[in-house]
Amino acid sequence: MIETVLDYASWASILGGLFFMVVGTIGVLRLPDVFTRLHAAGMTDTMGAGLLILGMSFQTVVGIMHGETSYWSVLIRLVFVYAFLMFTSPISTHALARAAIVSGLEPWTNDHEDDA
Amino acid sequence: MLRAVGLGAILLTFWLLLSGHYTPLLIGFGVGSTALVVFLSMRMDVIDHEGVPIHISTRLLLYIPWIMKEIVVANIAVAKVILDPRLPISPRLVTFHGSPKTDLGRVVYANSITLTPGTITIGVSGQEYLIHALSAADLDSNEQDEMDARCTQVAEG
Amino acid sequence: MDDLVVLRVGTKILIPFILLFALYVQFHGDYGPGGGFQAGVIFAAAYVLYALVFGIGNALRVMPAKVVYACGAVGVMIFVGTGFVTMGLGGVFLDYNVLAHEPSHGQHYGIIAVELGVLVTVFGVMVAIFYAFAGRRRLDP
Amino acid sequence: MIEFVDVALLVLLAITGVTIIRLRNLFAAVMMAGIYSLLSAALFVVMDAVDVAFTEAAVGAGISTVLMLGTLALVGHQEKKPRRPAIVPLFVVLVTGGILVYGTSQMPPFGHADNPIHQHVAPYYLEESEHDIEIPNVVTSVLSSYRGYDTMGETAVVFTAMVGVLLLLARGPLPRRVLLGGEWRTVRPGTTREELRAEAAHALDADGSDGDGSGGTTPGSPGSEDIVGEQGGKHG
Repeated sequence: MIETVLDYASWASILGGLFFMVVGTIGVLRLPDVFTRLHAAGMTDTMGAGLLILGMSFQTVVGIMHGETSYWSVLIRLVFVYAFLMFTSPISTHALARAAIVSGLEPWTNDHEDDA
Repeated sequence: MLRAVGLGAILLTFWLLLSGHYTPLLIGFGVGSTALVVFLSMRMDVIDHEGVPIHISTRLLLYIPWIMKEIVVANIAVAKVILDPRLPISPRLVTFHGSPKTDLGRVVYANSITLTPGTITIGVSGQEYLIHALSAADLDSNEQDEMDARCTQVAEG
Repeated sequence: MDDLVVLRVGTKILIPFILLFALYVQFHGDYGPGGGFQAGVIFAAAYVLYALVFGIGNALRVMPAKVVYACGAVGVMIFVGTGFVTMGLGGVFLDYNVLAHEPSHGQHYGIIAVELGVLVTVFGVMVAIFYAFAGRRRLDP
Repeated sequence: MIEFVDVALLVLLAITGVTIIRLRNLFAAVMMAGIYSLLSAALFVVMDAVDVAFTEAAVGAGISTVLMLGTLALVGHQEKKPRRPAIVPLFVVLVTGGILVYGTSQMPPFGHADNPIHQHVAPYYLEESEHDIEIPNVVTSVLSSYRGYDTMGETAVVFTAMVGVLLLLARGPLPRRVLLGGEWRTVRPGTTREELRAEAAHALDADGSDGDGSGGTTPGSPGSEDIVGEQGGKHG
């Protein structure tokens, strides 16, 4: 019973992660300049990869319930990967944005008449 | 010195969690590797209150659930903006004043801002943060104040 | 404009873990993917990251160029030396069976020794090439 | 399904390769080369060659990008336009490629169990390494033990690469020119930033007048020699 629930949750999570990956990619293509694109790219890092890893963790939990003790190490590694991602993603985004602004790139702006 | 021992303990735990093979030979290699890495880190001078922030670790762990919630909320907001056919963005550069005073607190705050999509920290200079925001809605001052307060609390107790 | 605090603190926290991960890859090459080449490159990458963020001057202070050049040579010597040790123990060149009473244990020790040689060489060579290119112009942040 | 993934990755590899050829900006070309390595690594993973994929990801996408950027810092980052179209090289490349493609028609089918490569020593390695060497990863036992001479040769090749680079480039780090206290001066190699800072602060204290002049590195000034600029800005 609980395994079925976990399995469904895992697939829902993986599909959600894929959704955010695709939306992030669309954002990279649609948005006008490097700074705004970094917002979209950050989305694939935080939410897309995060949900994918969550889904995979559910799968390993299902495996552990079936008695596959070797899945523990997979679960630990997934947690490490996520922690690494959460730690490095903002730093690399910051470094990229900083490099862009230091090299003299002007952020794109629109005439914001809709909201001030 | 205490921090070096702390770093060694953390690294050895990291090794044992990754390894999964608990033979005397491999545990011995783990101990040796940890010693080598701690030695190199001391030579590189990366062991200090910034490099090994064990004093804030519990508060940082307590901070994680809140920042996760913020990440989810911000992601959904940005996804809506991207999928909107009109693409309602109004990017702008703004300067914030943040209250964390220590370097560690400034890093936690800057990274929290970058982690929530919609805002990116471009530069940190003293207590001034140069932020690039995707639209005005991402600059909700209540939320930023709360994040500011929480980050200060994480880093400075 | 800014004082690079994010990069500095982030790198400080990250470097010990990357170094340890490289050694993990080195010593678990028997059980999963990994080995001397990969570990040497990851170790060198951590070191290059340090040099990029803290400046080549600091990197040279941690590990002078001569030490790095020596690493490149010492690794090959470890590898070849293992071969000579096996010859001294009555086997042929790089025949690890003679390294212990049980042939399979001897194989295990021999593999660990030569992989260590590969690690040291690859690390030394990568950092030496980095020094050679980056040391000629200032790379300080 | 696996074939579909293979083909998709190969198409992406081909696109990346053509893009690298057409790019004149070498920085962009280096980035594309990193992408190329990452795609190759993905392809190796699909083919179950995780050790090779690991190496490719670490070397190709990781450190060689840094080394190439280090090279570009020395040689500049814009490729010169060729003076005339390279007809003869194109012809040679097309003929060679055509011959290679023709050669593949004689090759045994991909991944088939009866292929010659699976008939020679591979079965012995796969069956006996567990008994001979008793470590689970056959790749390591083949690389380090069965084919130990080859790996020794590879290590020697890596060492030779270092010797070559050092013969060409290393006269030791050259003295550097930095902007210190508002004037350019030469510093010995190996000077740390802290030492430079201390010296700069000293120089500024000596004549505190130009703290404003050299301070204030603005976002729009690329390559501004920052060390003293920052320090001066904070000072004044």
